Amino acid sequence: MTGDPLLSINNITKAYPGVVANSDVSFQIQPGEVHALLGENGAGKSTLVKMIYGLVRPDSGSMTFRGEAYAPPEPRVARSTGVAMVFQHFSLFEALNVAENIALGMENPPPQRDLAKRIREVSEAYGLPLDPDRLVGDLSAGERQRVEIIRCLLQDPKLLIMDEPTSVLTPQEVEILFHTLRKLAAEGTSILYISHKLEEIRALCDEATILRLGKVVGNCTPRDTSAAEMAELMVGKSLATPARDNAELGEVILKVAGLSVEPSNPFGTPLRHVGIELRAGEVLGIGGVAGNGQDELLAALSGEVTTPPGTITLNKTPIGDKGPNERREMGILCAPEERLGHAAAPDMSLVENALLTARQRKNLADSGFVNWGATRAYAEKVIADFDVRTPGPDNVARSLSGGNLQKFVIGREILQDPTVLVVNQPTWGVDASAAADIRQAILDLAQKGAGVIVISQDLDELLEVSDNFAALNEGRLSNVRTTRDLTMETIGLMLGGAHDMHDLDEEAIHAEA
Amino acid sequence: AQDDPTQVGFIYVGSIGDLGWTYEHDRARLAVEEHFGDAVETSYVENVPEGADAERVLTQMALSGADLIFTTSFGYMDPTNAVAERFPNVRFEHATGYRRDHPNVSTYSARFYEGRAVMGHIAGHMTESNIVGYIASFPIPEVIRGINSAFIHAREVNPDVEFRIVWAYTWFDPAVEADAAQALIDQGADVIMQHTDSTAPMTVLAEAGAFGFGQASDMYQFAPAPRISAIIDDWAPYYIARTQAVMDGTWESTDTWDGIGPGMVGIGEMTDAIPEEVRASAQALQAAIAAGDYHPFTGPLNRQDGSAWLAEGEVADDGTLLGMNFYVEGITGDVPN
Amino acid sequence: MLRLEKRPAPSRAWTAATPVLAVVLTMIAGGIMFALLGKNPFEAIRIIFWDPLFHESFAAYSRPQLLVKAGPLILIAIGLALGFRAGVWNIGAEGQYIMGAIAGASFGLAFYPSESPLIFPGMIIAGALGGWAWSMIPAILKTRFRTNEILVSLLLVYVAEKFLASAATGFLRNPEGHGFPGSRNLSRIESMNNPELISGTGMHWGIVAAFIAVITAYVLLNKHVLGYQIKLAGQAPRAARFAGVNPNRLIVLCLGMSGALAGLAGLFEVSGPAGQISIDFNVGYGFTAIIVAFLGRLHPIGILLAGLLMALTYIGGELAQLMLQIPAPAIQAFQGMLLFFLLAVDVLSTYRIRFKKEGVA
Amino acid sequence: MMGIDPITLIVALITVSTPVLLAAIGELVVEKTGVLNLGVEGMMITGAVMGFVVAVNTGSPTLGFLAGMASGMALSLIFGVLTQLLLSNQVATGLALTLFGLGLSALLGVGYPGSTPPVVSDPFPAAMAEIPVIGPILFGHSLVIYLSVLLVAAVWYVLGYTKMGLIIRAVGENHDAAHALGYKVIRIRLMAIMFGGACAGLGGAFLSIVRVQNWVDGMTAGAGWIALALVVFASWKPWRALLGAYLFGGVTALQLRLQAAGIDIPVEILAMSPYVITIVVLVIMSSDKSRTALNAPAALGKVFHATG
Ligand SMILES: Nc1ncnc2c1ncn2[C@@H]1O[C@H](COP(=O)(O)OP(=O)(O)OP(=O)(O)O)[C@@H](O)[C@H]1O
Ligand SMILES: Nc1ncnc2c1ncn2[C@@H]1O[C@H](COP(=O)(O)OP(=O)(O)OP(=O)(O)O)[C@@H](O)[C@H]1O
Ligand SMILES: [Mg+2]
Ligand SMILES: [Mg+2]
Repeated sequence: MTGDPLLSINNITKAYPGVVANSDVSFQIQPGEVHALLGENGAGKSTLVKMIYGLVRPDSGSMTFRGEAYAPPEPRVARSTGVAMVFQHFSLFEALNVAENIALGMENPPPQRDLAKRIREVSEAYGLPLDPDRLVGDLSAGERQRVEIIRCLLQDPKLLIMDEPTSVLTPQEVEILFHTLRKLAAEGTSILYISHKLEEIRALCDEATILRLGKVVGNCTPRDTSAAEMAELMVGKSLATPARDNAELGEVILKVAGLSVEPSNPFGTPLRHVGIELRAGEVLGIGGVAGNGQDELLAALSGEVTTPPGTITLNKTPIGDKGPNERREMGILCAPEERLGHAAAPDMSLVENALLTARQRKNLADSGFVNWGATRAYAEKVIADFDVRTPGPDNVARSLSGGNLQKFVIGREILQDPTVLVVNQPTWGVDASAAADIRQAILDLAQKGAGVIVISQDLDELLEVSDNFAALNEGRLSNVRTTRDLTMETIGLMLGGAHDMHDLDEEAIHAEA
Repeated sequence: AQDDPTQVGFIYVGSIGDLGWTYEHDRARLAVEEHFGDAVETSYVENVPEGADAERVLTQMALSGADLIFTTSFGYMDPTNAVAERFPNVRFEHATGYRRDHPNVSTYSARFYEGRAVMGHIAGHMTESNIVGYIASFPIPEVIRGINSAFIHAREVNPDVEFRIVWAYTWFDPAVEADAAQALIDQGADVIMQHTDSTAPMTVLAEAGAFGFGQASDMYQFAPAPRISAIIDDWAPYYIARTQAVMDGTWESTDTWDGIGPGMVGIGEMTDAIPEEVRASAQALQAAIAAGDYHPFTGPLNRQDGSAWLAEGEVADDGTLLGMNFYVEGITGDVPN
Repeated sequence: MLRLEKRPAPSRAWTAATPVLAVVLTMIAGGIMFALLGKNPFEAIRIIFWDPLFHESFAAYSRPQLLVKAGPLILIAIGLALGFRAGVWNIGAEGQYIMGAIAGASFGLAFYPSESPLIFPGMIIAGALGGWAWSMIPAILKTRFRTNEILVSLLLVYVAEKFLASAATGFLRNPEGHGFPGSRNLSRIESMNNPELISGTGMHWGIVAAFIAVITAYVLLNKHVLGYQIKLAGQAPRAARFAGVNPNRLIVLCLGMSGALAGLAGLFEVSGPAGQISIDFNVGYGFTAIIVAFLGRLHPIGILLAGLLMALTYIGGELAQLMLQIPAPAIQAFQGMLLFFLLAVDVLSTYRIRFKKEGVA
Repeated sequence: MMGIDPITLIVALITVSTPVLLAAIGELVVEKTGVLNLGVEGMMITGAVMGFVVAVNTGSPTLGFLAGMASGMALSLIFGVLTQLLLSNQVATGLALTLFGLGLSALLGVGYPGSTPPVVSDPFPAAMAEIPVIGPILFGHSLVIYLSVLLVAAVWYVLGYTKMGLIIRAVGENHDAAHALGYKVIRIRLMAIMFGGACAGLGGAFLSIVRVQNWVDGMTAGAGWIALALVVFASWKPWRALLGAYLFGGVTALQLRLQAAGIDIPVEILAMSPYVITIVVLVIMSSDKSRTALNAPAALGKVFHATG
């Protein structure tokens, strides 16, 4: 590359106790360039961008921005220099409205009324419609991300950092986002883009820097590199695509009929007349944008929310009124989306977290007294069988990286031999190799005759693992379709709410894309 | 050994800065120190809750070598007797109680109702609205006795007088007492008597231009008005006498219930805000009581329900007075419970 | 610059060392305060921390008194800690303590002058039920109407205090008490007495109950599913629901347990050390127990030690008043300092202090 | 109601409520930043004693009020340092602060009980207070009472309509996100804690200098706890805190008047009524299924420790 780089990073090192998050990292970003940062979970991507944004200070090394020494002591300085960032974990305030959330991320926000007007203008201009007066808690994940992005755009950034922005978006939303980003890049804004979705990177990015264990291990031009090659660079070995023998589907084991649920929290979505028939050996994929009832569906299936008995039947036994533990005994196991705080207790050890769901089926308690020996043994088995990288079962859940905790959660359920497994977002934010492992484990389980429901927003994932597919939209479930007949576009429409494929308007599809 | 100073201990239920009950006992303790000089050493523990804590503190006091211990709250009655049993060589003086289970326990109390008779007399004269407010603490005989005594002598000089009573359910809570005073004033009272210990009502009275009386201590800082006189606890003479008795080896278990005469109940200076002739008649009443010529509960007196209590010229016996739980005729409202 | 760095796991060494460090720091700060008040600081510190345990003429008496004073604190704090662990904030133990005492005493006195040996056991049950019932008010309001339990339990303390005054001057008043407020002295009635079990040890049934509570809570929290669920609900409510814990049941259970234990403490106190229901029967055990619970890190053994330490400062503080004429408020401020230091140095067990140069950048 | 004059009742309830209201409005701001300081009682009583001592010695009530605020603030700083810098548990630290404040205040106030503070002059001429009905209600109070209402309005305005208020709410809602956006969570919380301390101290000083005009040990007698209860009662809304304080003060003042008027309701029931009525109103409010819960600061009482 020629010309002066916008940002150059020179020999940055940052160590945390026990781990060097970034070691001697150097690379450059040109004006108007979309630059990808790749690496496994824990490779040091987030740490690096937090240093650029002034949230974390490097131990050594230096940065220059537009040729000048750049060492932001706090985000304020970074923002006024022209750096904006969309965080991996949203930095939003649920109880505040959109305009307030945006004002909080600006140096000198205009008065609320003017701000609301500007939000409308900018969001229209970039095709990201947003109502400034809505509470963020009421927004879907995609809309929340718009808030983050608009917050950045209102400041005319020179460099926009995006840490895993697409993990919660539908294909349409990803398309819209990419459209926006390309427009920005064309206007001269540089973008530093982190994602585990390699195809996206290929579609969007001009350059890529690859990190492994905190070190730069390579560069590539994504357009000219295959996803497999990039994955190999990241992991240091080649990845196998999950697969299974084509299996015969068995009897219907789980039947959901006329399931309607009112949400328990003010920000929830009600479920409306959901019906599902799941057969032994089947993987049913349920797609949909976050916030369309996924959490509620999982809660209704897990027993966290109870419904009239007949709405859910397992092997012809009505179970709608049964609690989570009774259902576990009967063979329905679940893995919720939120790893920390829902599927696992953050400050409890893996041993204690093993007890969380495995008490009944693994007989970990005797007349109320916990058999800690057996519980530990089970936790160790999950760790070993699912290649969970952690120093040992006594480490707290919080100390694991997202991917590893996800493997633990999935493993904890799968090793209990469920009749039915329901997983929500099994690979959210998980790196490519761990994601492949998790998908393979799901397929293996189905192969053994269990029914699996995979709820996900990642359509590639659903297409890869599921036999049948349905879309969840505003609490309603579409008809079930066989996966192999589906194209990305038809799925996109199902997600958008066009339940009946015959009503499909070809023009609209192209207009959307 | 003989030369060792006599050790006198005091246990207080409140803090010595409360300017009320405990403060007056501590003033008397200081008077003992003053009076005897090096011959006596005193010590005290304040803010001791009644019950188990009191028993422990008393034991520690006894263990530390006290010769005489004053336990200055009614709630110390059982702990005092319990500890007295274990330390027969230590003398105990319990204020306001009635149990003397052991020969080393005495009880003492003051006939505050004598003072209240005088205050009631003044109040009856002073009120123009004919409404006298009364801030009462808890519905116990001591307080009810005071209400009755004050009422009888107010009615005596002013047949139209009415008493309005507010039960504060506290001995000492300045904010509540001030609110109660304000409430009474808002209800038309222009003279207020209090049987709670803080000076807070005085401030309210000052603002409202109403009159009141010092309670427990003189509250002279509010004279000449709103404080027009006071009932003062004066324990010093008794404490000095009892300490002397221990030193002389003449101490015996006794039951003392003293009033204006022996000086245990003091009447604070009547200020010029009281008309001359009222002052004179009040002082005459005080003198008569002090001399033993007049008993504030002298018949004819009826109970609140109209039934006869004391016949003409009959004087209430101490037993009835000690357990008094009824109003006399003319007071409206019920004694709580 | 000083920085705090979270330890991967709490340091056991520091967990043991911090209380000692805190006590030393308190001695220094408190010593300065005593010196300012014109008292000999060394003597004051010795009297507070040493004499109750080792003084030749006091120790034999005050050592068992430590148990008497700590007993109710520990009993209440154990119950509170279970709730706090589950995220159920009962700060009205004082009220439950009062109601337990009133219920227990009422039960016993209702049978006066019967000498049946069943009366005292019946009083124990009545005491626990009294505290339990009072704690059910915030529990039901919370589960039914989502009313904040902190607020309700706190306000109910004041209601209980008024009720106590009314009981002492009304329906429980000793008919032979010459009209004075206060009930009969239960500890002087054979069938209602909570006796000292081994003479000279201070060991009454309340202390026994406190030890049983410590052990039970320890087993519950470490070995039992219920204890696991309590911890889970406190740390991650959603995960607890996922694990099949019914939050409303847990609220009722935790408030009920803490209420019953506070009620028990009240009953044992009224039938033993305090002896009777009186207007000022409650002396703040319910509030002090909250501090004890936290000082003990919500851990049963920690609570046991914290309760004893609190008791030591009370008894030592009384001795300091008695022997050095240190005013009671100074002792109270001294206790406050001790708590501050205990809380402040706790940081060392979960965090490491790092000296760092200002960021290089 | 027989014989109860509504005007004097209203005047009384305003005075009765003001110390609690001041403390509550300060605590409200503290809690809005996500910090739970249970030490209100300790700060109030320290403010009461220092305010009184300074007012008596200087003869200036204004200096007294300032001293009350300063001492409340100083005490709150102990809490701030412990909880924000040393990450101690907020509940326990707050309780310890109360214990410490009660002891300290009694020490500082030795020799002052019985002293008379200087008279606080009212801002409006006495003639205005004599206007029938509205006169005593609107014009008959000391300056601090008007200040307390102004403070409620100011807090309402700042929290709801300014950037500073937005930041305060954000910090209390999600401290990690606020930190990620570059806000100094700890600094903001320390400021709020000190503001809360100043308000509690002022409330205490008002109690000793104006309402009771006296200093005695333990004179706040639980007012700090009522202030804490009011914040929750108000579901963290300033005007509701005012309403709650006046309601509580109103029932307190009313029950005394009912007794004084000789109304035939058992005294114990009347004495319990302010607490019971507060609970009942609270139940009615919280069973309303609207989103009042949203107003509760989500990070309340949680420990914040920035990594990195
Ligand atoms: N605040 C912290 N304290 C201690 N260690 C940390 C901290 N933040 C990150 N680390 C460690 O630094 C390393 C890099 O973390 P980082 O968050 O940068 O990874 P990442 O590449 O963003 O991973 P992911 O793909 O999961 O987001 C990890 O080993 C992590 O454990
Ligand atoms: N305070 C901390 N101390 C130690 N490790 C930390 C700390 N904060 C974060 N980490 C580690 O940093 C790593 C990355 O954290 P990060 O916040 O980027 O999310 P993550 O756990 O990787 O989740 P996700 O899978 O959603 O990306 C994790 O391995 C986590 O263990
Ligand atoms: Mg990351
Ligand atoms: Mg991550």
